[in-house]
Amino acid sequence: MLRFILMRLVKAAIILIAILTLNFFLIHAAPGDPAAVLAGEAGAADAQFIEQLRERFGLDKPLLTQLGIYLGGVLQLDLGYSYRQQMPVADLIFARLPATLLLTLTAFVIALVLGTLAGVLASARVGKWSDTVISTLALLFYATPLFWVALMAVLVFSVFLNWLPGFGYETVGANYTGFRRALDIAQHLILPATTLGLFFMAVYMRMTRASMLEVSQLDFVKTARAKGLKPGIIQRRHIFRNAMLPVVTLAGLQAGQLVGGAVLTETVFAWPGIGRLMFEALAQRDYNLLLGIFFVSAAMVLLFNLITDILYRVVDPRIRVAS
Amino acid sequence: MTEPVLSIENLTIALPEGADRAFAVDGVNLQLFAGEILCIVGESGSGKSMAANAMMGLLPDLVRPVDGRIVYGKVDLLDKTEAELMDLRGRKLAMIFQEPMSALNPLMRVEDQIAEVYEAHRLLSPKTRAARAVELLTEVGIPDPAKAAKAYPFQLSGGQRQRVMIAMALALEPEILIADEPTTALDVTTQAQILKLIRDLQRKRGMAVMFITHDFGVVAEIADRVAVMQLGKIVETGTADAVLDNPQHAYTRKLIAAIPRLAAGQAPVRKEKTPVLEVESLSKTYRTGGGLFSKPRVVEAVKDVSLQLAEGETLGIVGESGSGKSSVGRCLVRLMEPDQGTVRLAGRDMAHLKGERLRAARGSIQMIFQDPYASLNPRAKIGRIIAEGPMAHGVARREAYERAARLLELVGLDVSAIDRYPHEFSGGQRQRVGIARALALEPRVIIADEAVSALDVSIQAQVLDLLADLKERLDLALIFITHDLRVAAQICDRIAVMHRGEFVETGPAHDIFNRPRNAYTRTLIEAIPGREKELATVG
Amino acid sequence: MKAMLKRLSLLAAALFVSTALHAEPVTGGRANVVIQPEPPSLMVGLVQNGPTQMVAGNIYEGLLRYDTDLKPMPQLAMSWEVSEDGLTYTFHLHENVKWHDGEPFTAADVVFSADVFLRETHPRLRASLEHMEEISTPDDHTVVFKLKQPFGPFIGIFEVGTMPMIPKHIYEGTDFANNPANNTPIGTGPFKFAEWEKGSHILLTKNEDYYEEGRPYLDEIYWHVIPDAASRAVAYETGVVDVLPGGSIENFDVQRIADMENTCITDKGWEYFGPHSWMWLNNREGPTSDVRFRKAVMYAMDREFARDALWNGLGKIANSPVSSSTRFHTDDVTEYAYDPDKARALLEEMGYDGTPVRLLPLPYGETWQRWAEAVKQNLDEVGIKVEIVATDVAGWNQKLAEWDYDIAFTYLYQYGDPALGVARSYVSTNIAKGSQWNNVEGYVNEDVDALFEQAAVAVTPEERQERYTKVQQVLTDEVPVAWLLELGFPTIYRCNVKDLVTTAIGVNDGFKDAYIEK
Amino acid sequence: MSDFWKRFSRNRGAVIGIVILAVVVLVAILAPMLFPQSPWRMVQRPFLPPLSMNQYLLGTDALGRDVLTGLAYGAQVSLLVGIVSTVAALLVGIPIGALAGYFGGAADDVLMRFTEFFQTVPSFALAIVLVAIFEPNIQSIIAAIAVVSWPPVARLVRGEVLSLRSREYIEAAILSGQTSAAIIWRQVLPNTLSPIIVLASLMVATAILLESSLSFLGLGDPNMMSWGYMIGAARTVIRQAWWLSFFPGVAILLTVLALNLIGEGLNDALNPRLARRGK
Repeated sequence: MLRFILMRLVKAAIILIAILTLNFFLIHAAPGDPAAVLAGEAGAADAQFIEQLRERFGLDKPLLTQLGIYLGGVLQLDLGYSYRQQMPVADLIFARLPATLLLTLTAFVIALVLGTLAGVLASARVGKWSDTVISTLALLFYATPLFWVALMAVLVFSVFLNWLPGFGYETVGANYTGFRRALDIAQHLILPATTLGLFFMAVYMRMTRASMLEVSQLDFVKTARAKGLKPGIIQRRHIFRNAMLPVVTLAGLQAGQLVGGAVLTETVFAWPGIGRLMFEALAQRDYNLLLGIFFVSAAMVLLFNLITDILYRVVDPRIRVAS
Repeated sequence: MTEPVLSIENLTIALPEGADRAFAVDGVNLQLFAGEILCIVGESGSGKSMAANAMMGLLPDLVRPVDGRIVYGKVDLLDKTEAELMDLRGRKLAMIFQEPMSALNPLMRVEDQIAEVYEAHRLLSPKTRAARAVELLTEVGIPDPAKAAKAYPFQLSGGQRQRVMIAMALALEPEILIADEPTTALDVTTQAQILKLIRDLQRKRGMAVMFITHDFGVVAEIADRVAVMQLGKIVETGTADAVLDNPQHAYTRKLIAAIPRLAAGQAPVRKEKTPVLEVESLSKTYRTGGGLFSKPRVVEAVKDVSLQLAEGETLGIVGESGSGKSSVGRCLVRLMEPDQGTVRLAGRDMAHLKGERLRAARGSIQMIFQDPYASLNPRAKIGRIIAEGPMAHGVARREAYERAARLLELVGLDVSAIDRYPHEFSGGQRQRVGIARALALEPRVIIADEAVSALDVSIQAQVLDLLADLKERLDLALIFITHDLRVAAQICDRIAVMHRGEFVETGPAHDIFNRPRNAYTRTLIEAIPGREKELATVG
Repeated sequence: MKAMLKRLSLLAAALFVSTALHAEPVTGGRANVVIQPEPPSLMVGLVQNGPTQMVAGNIYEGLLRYDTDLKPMPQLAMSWEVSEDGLTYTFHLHENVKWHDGEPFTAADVVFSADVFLRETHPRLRASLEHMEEISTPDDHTVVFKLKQPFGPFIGIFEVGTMPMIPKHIYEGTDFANNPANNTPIGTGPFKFAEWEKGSHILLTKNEDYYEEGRPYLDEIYWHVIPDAASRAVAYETGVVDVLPGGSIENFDVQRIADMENTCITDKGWEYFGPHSWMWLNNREGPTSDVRFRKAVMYAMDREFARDALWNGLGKIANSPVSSSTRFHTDDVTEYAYDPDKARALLEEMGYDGTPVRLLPLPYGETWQRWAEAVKQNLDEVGIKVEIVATDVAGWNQKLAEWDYDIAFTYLYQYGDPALGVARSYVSTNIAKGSQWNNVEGYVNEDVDALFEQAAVAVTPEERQERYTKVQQVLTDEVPVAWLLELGFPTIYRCNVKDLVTTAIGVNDGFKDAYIEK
Repeated sequence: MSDFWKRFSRNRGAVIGIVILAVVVLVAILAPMLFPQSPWRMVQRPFLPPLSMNQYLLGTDALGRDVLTGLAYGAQVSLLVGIVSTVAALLVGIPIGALAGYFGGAADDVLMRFTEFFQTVPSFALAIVLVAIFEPNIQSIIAAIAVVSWPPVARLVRGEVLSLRSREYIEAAILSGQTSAAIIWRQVLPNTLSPIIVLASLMVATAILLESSLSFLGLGDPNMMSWGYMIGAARTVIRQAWWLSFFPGVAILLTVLALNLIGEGLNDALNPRLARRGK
C-alpha cells in the first residue's frame, strides 16, 4: 500500500508540473500583462513606471527563465508572490481555500449521500411511481444550469421567502464567535452547497440506479436468493456493495470537477473561495496567483483520485490483494 | 414405486412477447425421487434451465409460469408466497450454477458467503457458522479449508469455486440439489473430479439431484435417469442405460449419433509428403504488470514447441485451458509475436517477417475462430466479409465477390447469403461463413482454434463433417486446436498433447488414445466423460 | 417611458436635499462601509487605485483638502500663500501633528514624501513635479515649493490621493515596495489602521490623538469586502452596511435602494476626479480617421437614453472635453444632439462603405457592457457595422496601449484642472504606444498643442480660461473622440450618517467630519 | 433500422425529447423570419414585464430589448455551439481513442497519459482560462469546450476499440492482410458507432450548459445573443425583473433535458441488451 501511494505521488508530481507548465505558457500567451493592469488601476502611468513594475515582477526576463524560476520555487513549495495583492500566493490561497473546501465537501457529501440513497430507492422500486418521480427529478437536476438554479434559489429562498441568506460566507460585521458563528456559516452554506450538490446528486443517483440494476442481474445475486436470503439483505450486502464500485470511481472523478463548478456557485453566492479568486486573478493577469490556484486545484483533483483509489482498494479485495 | 420428492406436472412457462417461441417450457411432466440423479439433457434453448429456475422460484422478471404445478411435499411451489419460498430455498432446495466465478460475490470472503446460508434461516451462532463453513469446505475436498474459508473467490481456482458453491448448497442438507450445468465451464479433469464429488455426496446423503447438462458424456457418467428436452418439451425419459443404449425418439438418436466417437481410426497410411509447415523451438513468455516498483509476473505460455505438418494432414493440439494451445496457434499466424523459434511455411520463415511483407505472406496461413457470433463483423455483409481478404491482396472486386459466391456454395450455404448480414444466420451457418472466409485466400495451412466448441452437438457434427470433407477435397493442411478430446479423436490424424506450455506427447491419434505414454495424457483421457460407458458398450 | 422619467427626476431631486440640514455632531458609533474591490494594499504612496484611496484617505492625509467647488481647504497645512508671479508656494503646517506611531510629523516628512518617495512611486505626481524647481524647509513647520515657471494647476495637487504624506522615519533608506511596514500603514489621519482580514473586512479605529480637537466623531470604520454587486445591495438592505460609495452596486439597483426608507443619495464628492467618459476613436486608420464618420458617431448615439436607462439619469451629457465640474469648462461649443438622420447624411457624404469597426467595451461590469451594446445598436441603425470585441481588463489595456481598436470606451479623471486631466488625451506630444493614459486616439493638431501648452503656464485664470475655451471649441469641431457622459457616481447612505460627503473627493476623506445621528 | 425506430419510439421520454428538440431547432432556423428585428434592438421601454404587451410577450430587458426575440436567436447560438464543439471534440477524441486502443502498448500509454492529463485539469476552470486568453468569441468558445470535452470520447472509444480489438473478426481481418488503417476505419469504428452516438447526444447537452455557463460569467461572444448571456446580464436585475433570468433558464433546461432524453432513448434503442433491464 505504501509503495502504491508513493508511486501515485511521484506520478501526481509529474502531472502537476506538466499542468503548471501548460498553464504557464497559456497564461503568458494571453494579451496584456499584470504591470499594465496595475498601472491602469493607478489611474495614470508612464513607460518608466510600467518598466519599473515589470522589473519588479521579473517580467523582463526571458519566458523560459521565468518558468524555471517559478518551477524552482514550486519544487521548494514556494508558490511565489502576488504583486497585485501584495501577498505571498500561498497565503492568499490558504486564506480562501477553507471556504471552498467547506462548500465543495458539503456539496459532495450531500450529493453522494442523497444521490446514492435516491438511486438505491429508485432501483428497488424500478418502474413504480416513486422511481419515476426520483428519476425525473434527477434528470431535471442533471439538465439544469447550475448558475440558474443558484439564481432561482436566491430569488425564492432569499428574496421572496427571506428564509436563508442569499450571499456571503457569514453575516458580515456580526462578529459572531463559537457555536453562533458555526450556525451562521451553516445557514449561509445551505443554498450554495445544495445548488452545487444538485447536479452531482443527479449524477450519483443515475449512476447508482443503473449500477444497482446491473448488479442485480448478476449470477451471485441469484445465488444469494437461492440461499433463501431476504431481499433487504441481498440489496444491502450483495447488490449495494458491488454497485458502489463504479459509483466510487465516478465520485472520485467528479469530486475534482466540483472545484470547477465552485467557480459559478461562488460567483452567484459571493462565496469567498478560490473559484472567485481565480476569476479575479485571471482578469488581472496575476500570473503567480493564477498558477498557484491551478496548482492547488489540480492537486486537489489528484488527491481526490488518490483517495478514490485507496477507497477502491479497501472496498474491492481483488485489487487490494492482487497488489 | 416410492413417492417422488418433487413432481412437475404439465409445467408451462411463457416467454415475453417477441421471443422466438411462445413457451420456454411447454407442458413438462417430471418426477424426481429421493436418492437419484436425474439428468435433464438438451441443446441450448431447449428450456432445461428455465424449468430448473422455476423450481427455485428464480425465474427472470419477464418470464412466468402460466400452467401446471410443481409439487413438493404435497404443495404446489408455484402457489407459495415469496416468504415461504425463501424459507425453502437453501434449506430444502439448493442450487448450483454454471459459472462458479460469477455465482460468488467477489467482495465477500468464502466463509461469510457460506455462513449466510445459516443466517438466512436464523440457524447457529456467528461463531459456529464459521466453524461449519470450514467443515463443509473440508467435506467438499478443498485443500487447506481453513485458508480457503478466509479467501475471496478470485483467489480460488474454477474447480475450487465450484466446490465452494457445492459446500454452500449442502450447508443445510437439502432434500433436493439442482445443478445447472455445473461442470460446463470447467476443464475436463476438474469436471471429472466435480462429477465424482456430486455423485459421492448424493450417495452419502441420499439427496435427490436434478442435473442439467448438454453433454451426453456427463450424462453417461452421472445419471440414474435421463430426460431429454427439445424446444421446451420432454421428448424422452428413461433410465440412463435405456436412453443411451437404446434411444427411442428420433431427436435423442440424432443427438447421440452426433457425439464424436472416441475410437480414433487407424490413420490411413499416407504416402510421404513434404511438410508444408515446420515449426522449431517456438517460445512465448508473457510479462504482465511490473513498473517502477514492482516485479512483473512471468508466464511461459509456449515453451520450446516444435512440430511438422504435411499437406493434407490434420494435427490436433489438445490441452486444458491455460495449457498454451491457443498461444501456439496465434504465434503461428502472428496474431501474437513469438519470442523465439522459426515458423517455416513452405520454406519461408513467417516468424520474423514484418510490415508489408508479413501482410502479403499472411494469405497462405488462415484461421477459423471459436465464437461464430464474435468472428463476423456485425456491420458488414457476408459477401464483403469473405471478399475483403482477396481484395486486400489485390484481387479485383468483381472477382473477389465471385470467389465469395463459389465459396459459399462450397461450404453449403446459399449464394444469396452474399447480401445478408451475419445476424440473419444461425451459429452453425456463421461458422460456415468463417470457414469460407479462411478459404478465400487459398491458404496452404488452416488453423482451427476451438472451431466447434461453441456449437451444439448436432451442429458440431455437421461442421466437423464439412471440415473433413473440405480437407479431403482441397488437400488442406489443418491444425485443429481443441480442449475436447472426442472432437480431436474424430478429426485428427496426429495429436499433440499440451500441458503448461509444452508438448508432452505427440503421435498418431490412434496411439495417443489407445497407448498413451505420458502420465498427463492418461489423466486427460481417463477424465473424458462417458468414456467408460463407451468402452463398455464397444466392448 | 414617461413613468420612468418621472421616477428619475424624483431621484434627481432627492440628490439635493441630502446634506442641507446641519445639527450638532454626535460622538461615537461605527460606520459600516462597502469597499469594492478589495484594495491590493493600503499604502497609498505605492498603490493609487480607487479602493486604496478610499480607505487610505482616512489614514493618510495631504497638505490640503478641496471643497466641492475645488477650492483648497486646510488639512495638514493650516495656511498657505502663493506668490504673485505664481512661482512660490509656501505652506504652514499644523504644529502638534503626530504619526500614528507617536513620532512627530514635520516639514522633513513633506520633503521626503514629495521629493523622494512619491517621485519614485507616483507617476501622476511625478509629471506635475516636473514643473518644480526645488522644495525647501525654512523651519520644521514650513515648506516652500519653488516652480520653474507658473503652473496653474499646482495648487490642486495636494490632495491625499495625489500627494499623501509618507512617514520618513519608517521609509527612508528602505526598499519602498518591499517594506514590511506597508502592511501596517502609518499615517497622520483621523483613523488608524487596526485590522485587515483579507477577503472579509478592513477595520480602522479612531485616532484619539488627532490634532483637530473633537475629530473624528466615529469610533471606527468597518470596510466590508463583498465581492459581488448584488450581494452588496442586499448587505445595505439588510442593514449590514450603511454606506455604499459610488460604484458599489450595479446602476440598475440604485433606484430600488435609493427608494428605501432613511436612505439618502448624492452624486457629490467626485468633483476633483470629474470622471469623464468617452469613446476613443482611432484617428489613424479606418473609417474613424474621417472626421465626418466621427461626427456621425456623435449624432448617432442616444446619450440621453443611455444616461436614463443605464445611469439612473445621473450625470450630464458631456458636451466638451472638459467636465463641467472641472475648472475652465465652457458650454460655448458645438453640440451634438441625437440625430440619426444627420449621422446617415454624414456617412453618405463620406461614402462609408460598410467597413465593420471594432468596438471595445470597458471591461468594468454590466453597465459598461450594456452601454456598448446600446451604442452598437445605435450605430447599427445609422448603417455603421460594429463588431464588439470582448476582452478583460488586461486585454483591454493592451489593445488600447497598442492602438489595436477602432472604437473603445473609457473614462478618465480630470483632477480638477484641464492641464492635469484633459490635455494629456489630446496633445500630439503625448502620442506613444504602451500606455492608455495618453493621446491614444492619435489626434494631431498643432494649434491644440499650443493652446494647451499656453493655458497651463498662463498666470491668471482669465488668460487660462480664454485658451481653454478656444481649445474646447476646436476639439468639439474635430471630434477626436466621442464624448459620452460626465459620470455621476451616487453615494448611497443612511440619512442619519451626516456630513459624509463634504469635499471634492467625497468618501475618500469624508469620515473625518462624518457622524451618526442616533 | 425500423427495429431501431420501433424501440426508440416506444420510449416515451425520448419522444418528448425529440419533440422539444424539434421545436428548438425550428425556432433557431426560423428565427430571422419569425423575428425579423435584431435581438439587440431596443424596441420598448426597459423592464417591460411579460404579458403586458402582446407584441412583446415575454417583456423587455434592461435596455428595452425583446426577450422573446432574444430567446429565438439564443437557440441558434446554443445549438451551433453545442453541435460544432461536439463534432470538434469527436474529431479529436475518436482518433486518439482509436489509435490508443488499437495499437496499445507505448502508443496507448502516451495517448492515455495525455488524456488523463487533460482530465486532471479542472475542466471548467480550463475552459474559462482558454476563453479569457483567446478572448471571448464564438471560435474560442467552441475550441475551449472541445478541448475540455474530448477526453471522455477518447476514453470511451479506446475502451470500445480495446474490447473490439480482441474480437475474432478483427483478428480475421488482420489475417486476411488488411492494413491497420483499413481495419480501424472499416471494421472497428463502425462498431463503436452506437456508444459514440449516445455519448455525442449527451455531449451536445453538456456543451450547451458549458456555453451558457461561460456566457453567464461574461465570457460569451458579445455579438451573439445567447441564453447564458441573457441570464448573466439579468443577474444584477433579478429582483426588479425575474423574467429576464427565468425564461432563458427554462429554455436551456428544456433543450438540455430534451438532449438527455434523446440520449437515453438512443442508448436504449441502440443497446437493446441494456434496455431490457429495469423495465
